[in-house]
Amino acid sequence: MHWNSVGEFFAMGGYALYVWGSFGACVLLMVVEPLLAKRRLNEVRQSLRRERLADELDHQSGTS
Amino acid sequence: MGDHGRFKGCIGVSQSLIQWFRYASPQSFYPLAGRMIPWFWAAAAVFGVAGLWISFFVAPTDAQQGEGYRIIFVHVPASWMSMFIYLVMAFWAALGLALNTRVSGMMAQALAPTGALMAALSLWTGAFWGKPMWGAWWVWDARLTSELILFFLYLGFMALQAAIDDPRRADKAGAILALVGVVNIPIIYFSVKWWNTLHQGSTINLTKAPSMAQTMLWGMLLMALAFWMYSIAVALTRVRAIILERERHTEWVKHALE
Amino acid sequence: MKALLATVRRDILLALRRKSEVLTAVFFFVIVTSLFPLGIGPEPVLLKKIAPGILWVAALLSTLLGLPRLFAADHLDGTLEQMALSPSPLGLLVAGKIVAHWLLCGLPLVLLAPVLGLQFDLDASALGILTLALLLGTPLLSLIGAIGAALTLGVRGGGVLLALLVLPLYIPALIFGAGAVEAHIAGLDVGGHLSLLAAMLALAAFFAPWATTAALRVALE
Amino acid sequence: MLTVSGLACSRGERRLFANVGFALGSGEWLHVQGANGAGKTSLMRLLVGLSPADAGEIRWRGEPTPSVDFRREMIYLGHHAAVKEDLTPLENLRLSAALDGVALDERTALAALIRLGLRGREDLPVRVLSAGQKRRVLLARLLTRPAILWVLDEAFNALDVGAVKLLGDLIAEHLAAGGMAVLTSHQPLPVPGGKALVL
Repeated sequence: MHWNSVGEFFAMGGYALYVWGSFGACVLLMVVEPLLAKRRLNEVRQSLRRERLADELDHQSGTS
Repeated sequence: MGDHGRFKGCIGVSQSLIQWFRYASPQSFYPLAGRMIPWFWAAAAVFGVAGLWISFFVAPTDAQQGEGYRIIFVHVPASWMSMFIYLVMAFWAALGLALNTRVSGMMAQALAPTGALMAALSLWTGAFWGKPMWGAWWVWDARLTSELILFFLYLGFMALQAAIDDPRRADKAGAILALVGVVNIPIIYFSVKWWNTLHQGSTINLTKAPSMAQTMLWGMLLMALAFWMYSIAVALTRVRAIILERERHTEWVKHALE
Repeated sequence: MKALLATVRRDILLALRRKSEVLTAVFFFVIVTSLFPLGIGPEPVLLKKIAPGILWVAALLSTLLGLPRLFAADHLDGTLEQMALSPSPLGLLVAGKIVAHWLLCGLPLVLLAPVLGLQFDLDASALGILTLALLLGTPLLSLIGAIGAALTLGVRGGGVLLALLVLPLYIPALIFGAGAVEAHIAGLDVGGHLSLLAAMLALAAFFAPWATTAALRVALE
Repeated sequence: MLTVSGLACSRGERRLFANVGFALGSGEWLHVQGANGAGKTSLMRLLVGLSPADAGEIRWRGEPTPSVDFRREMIYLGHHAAVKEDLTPLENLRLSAALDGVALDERTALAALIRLGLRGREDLPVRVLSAGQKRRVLLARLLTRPAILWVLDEAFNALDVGAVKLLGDLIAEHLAAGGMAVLTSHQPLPVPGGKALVL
């Protein structure tokens, strides 16, 4: 372990902007992308459920 | 006799593989992908934590570049993945074109945004590395330039797929484009490299500059594995969404929702 | 082979009935290259240095202008369907169309380039290399462009999309084409550049009609 | 000669038709009927090989299509005019023959145009002709391109009474000479006999 303090770790030997800018961008995008993919999946599921519900309602009103 | 038998065995295996791809229907792939995703996330997390530990706490400070070189632990994996994903995408595309399987086209479509993301990350981290090392955010370095072109190729692929309404036509057109891209990428890469040396470009290189210590290599490998597992997990999530979107009128989708 | 020649003749005949379309691309080439000295200033040393790049980029963009029409007109009036069903192999007819595109949109640029190069103070031997590089490079542009034109056939926003798809693939041609002239001006040997251009042309001549045909069949489905 | 079995087709997620089958021999013709959107044009496109079928097979002389023989012996005229507006009717005929690799002499081409009632318009650009006359230029290809199987999609549209009668006669002559035809149309066709296929 070659960091003497937390402050030194975050300072990255004067390269803080560049190192954290790179790692930060990676973390940010790699969090956002799965969330977007997940949302897309949930949206389809949601609309499929709605469709199924509509089908059921349609069916009920038709038979009653 | 033995050779003959082995040859026959080979044919048998490849034929059953073809059969498997042909019948790898969206219907059976959808739950399979759902079961695999958590495992890939777990693997990505494990490799990621280990990789980050090495990149920040184990790998020593570089003699020439100080702490700034630590950017390679994300830059190199992102660049590798951006190229690798294009190859995988082209592979699925070609498979879809040759065997007319539905899942392969969907896989290619699901991989493209992740590949583009990796290319974008590679460019971004390259710029953040270049600024302190070269004194400029952008240098027409051979690697960065070819990465930029790769990024354009991804954008073109996604734009073409988005512009075509019929999904089957979109798959086929995308497949042809991906194959043309795969043939061209090496040509583009070598031409850019040659152009770069001709114009006396920068001689410092991100991946070669630090005297590559063993630990650095390990850090890069672990991070690359983490990026790889991440890409698979995201692509599988996206392919599930695509499967449901495209197959929404089929009977099995109605029962697939728990 | 007869079918290929027939297609070339047909496309040229059609273009001659509508001269404006060919002339637009050529005029574009002339005006774009002439705009640069106006924008940059008339300093001969600088102009000489940027001339190969400018002439090549202008050539790239002018060939791009004619590409959306390469298959679109035939697609709209149904003649492309007839070609796909013709007893002659579609690949040959497509090759004929690509040759015609080069004769109409590429060759005029090759012939004009030496004249336009004079604006940039290039000497006779540099003009010769420029012409030779364009002669090898412009067919390559037509071949690669045809793939893009076929892929974007009948697609929303096809023109812009075509540029997005095709321009990255044009980069090697640009690098070696413009590089040949630059190398010559710098007193280096240009054999390598030109033979690489020729190799890429050979590769494209082999693969591009095939890929274009596949893309056209997909578009016709 | 032409046998079709188990043909299925879907557009997007919608199934247009399934299990379509028929056989045509020398001198026979098939009338494909169906409401708008039933898939008549889709069937024609499958039949000639422009789009792939979901299932089923099409054989010509016992061989799966699209074979070289099939391409040579089949002519398909669809909704599109498939003529070049900037060229004259005569040039149009000549060029399509050249692309198809078929020899065409001046006499045959002129005779075809005259038979289609385009006398005096051989040298005008197609652009100045009326919609019906453009159709006639297209139909002239039936006479200049020797084919056994005629696949005509809505060929009677945009034709006046005279032209409808003329096309009926052409088809009847073609059948009498041992040819075959597949036609789509909403209306009854002025061609005697014929099998019917309702989608």
